[in-house]
Amino acid sequence: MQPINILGVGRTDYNPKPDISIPEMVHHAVQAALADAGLTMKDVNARVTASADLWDGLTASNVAITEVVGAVMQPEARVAGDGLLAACHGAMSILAGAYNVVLVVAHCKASMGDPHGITNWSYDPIFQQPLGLDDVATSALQASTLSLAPLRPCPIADGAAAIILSRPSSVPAPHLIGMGWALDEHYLGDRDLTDSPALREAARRAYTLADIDDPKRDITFVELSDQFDYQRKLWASVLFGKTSEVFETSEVSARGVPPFVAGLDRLIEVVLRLRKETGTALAHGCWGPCGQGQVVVVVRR
Amino acid sequence: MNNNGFVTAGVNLSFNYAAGEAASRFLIALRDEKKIWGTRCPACQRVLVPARSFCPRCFVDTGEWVEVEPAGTVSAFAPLSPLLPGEGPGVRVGLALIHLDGADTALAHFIGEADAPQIGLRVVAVFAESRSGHILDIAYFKPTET
Amino acid sequence: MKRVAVIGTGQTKHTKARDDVTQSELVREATTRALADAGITIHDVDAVVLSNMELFEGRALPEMWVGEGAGGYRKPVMKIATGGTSGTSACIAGYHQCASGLFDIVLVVGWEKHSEGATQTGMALTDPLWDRNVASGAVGNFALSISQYVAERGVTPQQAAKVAVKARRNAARNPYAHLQMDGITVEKVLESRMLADPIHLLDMCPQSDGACAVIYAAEDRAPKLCPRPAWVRAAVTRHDQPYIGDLDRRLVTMRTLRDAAREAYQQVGITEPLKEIDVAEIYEPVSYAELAWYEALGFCAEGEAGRLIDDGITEMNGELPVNPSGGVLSTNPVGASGVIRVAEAAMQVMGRAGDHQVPDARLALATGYGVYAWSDVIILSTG
Amino acid sequence: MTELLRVSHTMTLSWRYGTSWYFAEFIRALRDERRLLGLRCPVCRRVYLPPRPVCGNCYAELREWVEVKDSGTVRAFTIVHTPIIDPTSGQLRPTPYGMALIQLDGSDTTLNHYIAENDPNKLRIGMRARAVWREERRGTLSDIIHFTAMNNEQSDNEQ
Repeated sequence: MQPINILGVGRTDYNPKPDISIPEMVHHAVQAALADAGLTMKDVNARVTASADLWDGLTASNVAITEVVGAVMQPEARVAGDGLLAACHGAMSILAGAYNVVLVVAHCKASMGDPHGITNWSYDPIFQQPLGLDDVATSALQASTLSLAPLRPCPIADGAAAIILSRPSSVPAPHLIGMGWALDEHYLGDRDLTDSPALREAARRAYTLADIDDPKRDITFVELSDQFDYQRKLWASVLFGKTSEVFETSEVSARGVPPFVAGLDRLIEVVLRLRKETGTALAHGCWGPCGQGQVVVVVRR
Repeated sequence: MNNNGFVTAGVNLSFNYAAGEAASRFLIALRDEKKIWGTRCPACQRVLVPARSFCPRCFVDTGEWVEVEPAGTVSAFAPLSPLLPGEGPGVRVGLALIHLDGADTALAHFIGEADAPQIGLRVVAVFAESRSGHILDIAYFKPTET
Repeated sequence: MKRVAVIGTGQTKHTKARDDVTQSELVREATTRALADAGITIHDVDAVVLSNMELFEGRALPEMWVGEGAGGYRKPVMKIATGGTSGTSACIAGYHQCASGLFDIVLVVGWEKHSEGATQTGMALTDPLWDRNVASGAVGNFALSISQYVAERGVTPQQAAKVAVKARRNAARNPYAHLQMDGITVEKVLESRMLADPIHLLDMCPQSDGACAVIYAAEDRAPKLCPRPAWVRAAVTRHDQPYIGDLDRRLVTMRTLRDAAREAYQQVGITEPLKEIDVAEIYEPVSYAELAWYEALGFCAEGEAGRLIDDGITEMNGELPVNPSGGVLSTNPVGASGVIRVAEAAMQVMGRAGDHQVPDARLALATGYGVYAWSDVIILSTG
Repeated sequence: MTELLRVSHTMTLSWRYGTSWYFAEFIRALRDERRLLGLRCPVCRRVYLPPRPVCGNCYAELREWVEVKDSGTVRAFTIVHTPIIDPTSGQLRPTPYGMALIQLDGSDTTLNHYIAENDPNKLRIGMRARAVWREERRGTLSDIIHFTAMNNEQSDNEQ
């Protein structure tokens, strides 16, 4: 694929913000990204937002942020899933020739409601939801198959993240050069929870686009998403085999990054580091039960 | 409205999900016969439990209905902390994935009447006294007598 | 940057309640039909885009469960959700994904099972600080905007009823449509129960269970797979401010649809839409909206929409047939409704619309409508 | 034909919606002073009700508070006859009832609220209406019970 420029990044902190509205929170992240890119909203042709209605307690949850993302009388697509997926979609809409500059924004205020109870509604309603499954219970199931314990969930976090993508150019910004995403099966009992074929597939697609033959050799560093601390070890082993300590990752689970923002936050982390050093880096996002959805982006500078 | 900088609002809504023909037949067998059925994928030959109308991997209609054993092996286990509403203490102790004998996939369900369940434990289904055509017509799985 | 065409479509029979299938199985039914129509298998599909109004069924991340029904196993699956425009937005997203060169074949599926939710569940979670204080609902909100449109344009209840009659008569020739009312008349519409002045029951769309799928192929594959593919010529989105009270006489101005259509026409080189467009599938949740959309889409001058329906211009045998499928007024599984518009427009261009085919349709328009005034416009053609 | 089953679930969830400075101030003025506050856009000068951080038309930040009157002009109306769930109670609201989009004096947006009139022939676009308040206010739009026609079309200043 043609490389896509990452012109600017911005994010809020991820502390719980009980008194801050979603529009105001998103506004701060968008303003930060525009300032970082040295652009104004007039320069943006389209936006791709990422949010989840049940976490926001709002039907069509991007309605609340229409004005602060500059979408009035403008194009916007909204991905219901991880923000890194929204970045992939933004890059594709540029590759399609539809837009030159795309703003990608993800938000979630996990402190608003019951972020674990909500996840019960993501299991099929016939066979799994009646068991009261939630992300804590199913992650414990997954950890048991890996002989990993104890389980530490990501602290409750609120925040927004934004990036600005543009057409390929000679600007010496970090470039998005590969991306891939995939879903695993839904029924937990259909899956091999000690593995993540969806992550394998997402990475394979990203590597193919980025012309990476040997990820252990070609990738300088990675930033992984994990909603529970055991997950980082699993994702790292799926991506690079058991001995993956050469890859540094900053712990999302320890710090707390909201769901749906985490993947985009990982991409921002990658971009910030690639502004200081050259290399090829991988940003990872996941969403759904035991990481049923997986997304990988490769960035180079 | 309060002075904490936020407004609390909630919902209390009911949803009624169609089980469809395949899952209905599976649930009716639990209710009327205390039997557990799977369906075999004609492409990959796996027996899927609970029964499905199509194989998610091969995207083909499943054909043959296959009765599987009510007994199987625990392949994942997590202790339950907050029990389901109405559940008496000490009966259901955890959630598990259970590979029933004759099935190629595992069933997610409860483990009960067990002290310290571990992966590899052999368990058997305990059916609820009163059954309504629901996955909880199996009350839980308990360790088999050795 | 590749050209992209629709090479296959598939939909379920839309109806009040599909108890015989789960949401996942419903989606699989539409997917399987679209694959057959395109003459491909699920293994040929490179990526999947889904559309659904998840809170109507109370779901979180419904693609987790339902993605399997779209053959999403270990494939790139993305769910797009923008309210009522979800279906057309997903079609535009799928088009962009295919045009990007990353995927040769992209499947878009939209679905809704209103029968699984309580009435108005999706409307329960509006802005708690504002909209949630009043019981207006979609019907009440439309009625308010219609009062402005009627006052300024002078359209009559009879003219609106004619739109409702046209939709249901067209639907009677579409085997997948939900409402089949061959014997409907203007009188029956006007005698039907008043929901909110001036909207009668038969002026309004139903709530349906249903799914619809569209399959795109990129330029190197489409001509080999389909003798007469429906090429995407334009795909434009416009969103608007979040509250109904922000919008200046929304049905009268409908600035999003007006501007999206203007840009789409410019991209395709359309200067006289009524003459040049052969068929339109537009998202009209209520009869009066179709009249307002005629003006916003430039089918007629402002104030002329009533004449358009009176003169039969938009009937099946008119100059520009609008909603040969019966439209949203006959079939409304919301997450699928926008996909149905694109599928039906594509079917017309592909010559596969069966009993509701417009003869030799070559240039087709599809629109999406959502939230208070969000619009999508998509144009398809034979070349 | 197989007997077809359904599986029921009840969703009982609640959320804490952050008000931020702008809705907090709107709520305070509404509850404590029975005043309605809007925000004026520094670019297009439109006064927005409800308040918000950004004018979407201009992409400009809003900071200037403007008091909006509790009386205004009806810009749209309907009589609702079909039962609609009242989101404040979760119950169906008894029908029929009037609704209107009312442009409050001093505001450039309209407010979607109830109007105490069930006969459409007695409503018209352009008529004047004023708010009828509850005795005890909680700081929500429901502190206004409904709007009522101002038959004598008195001045904007009438309280």
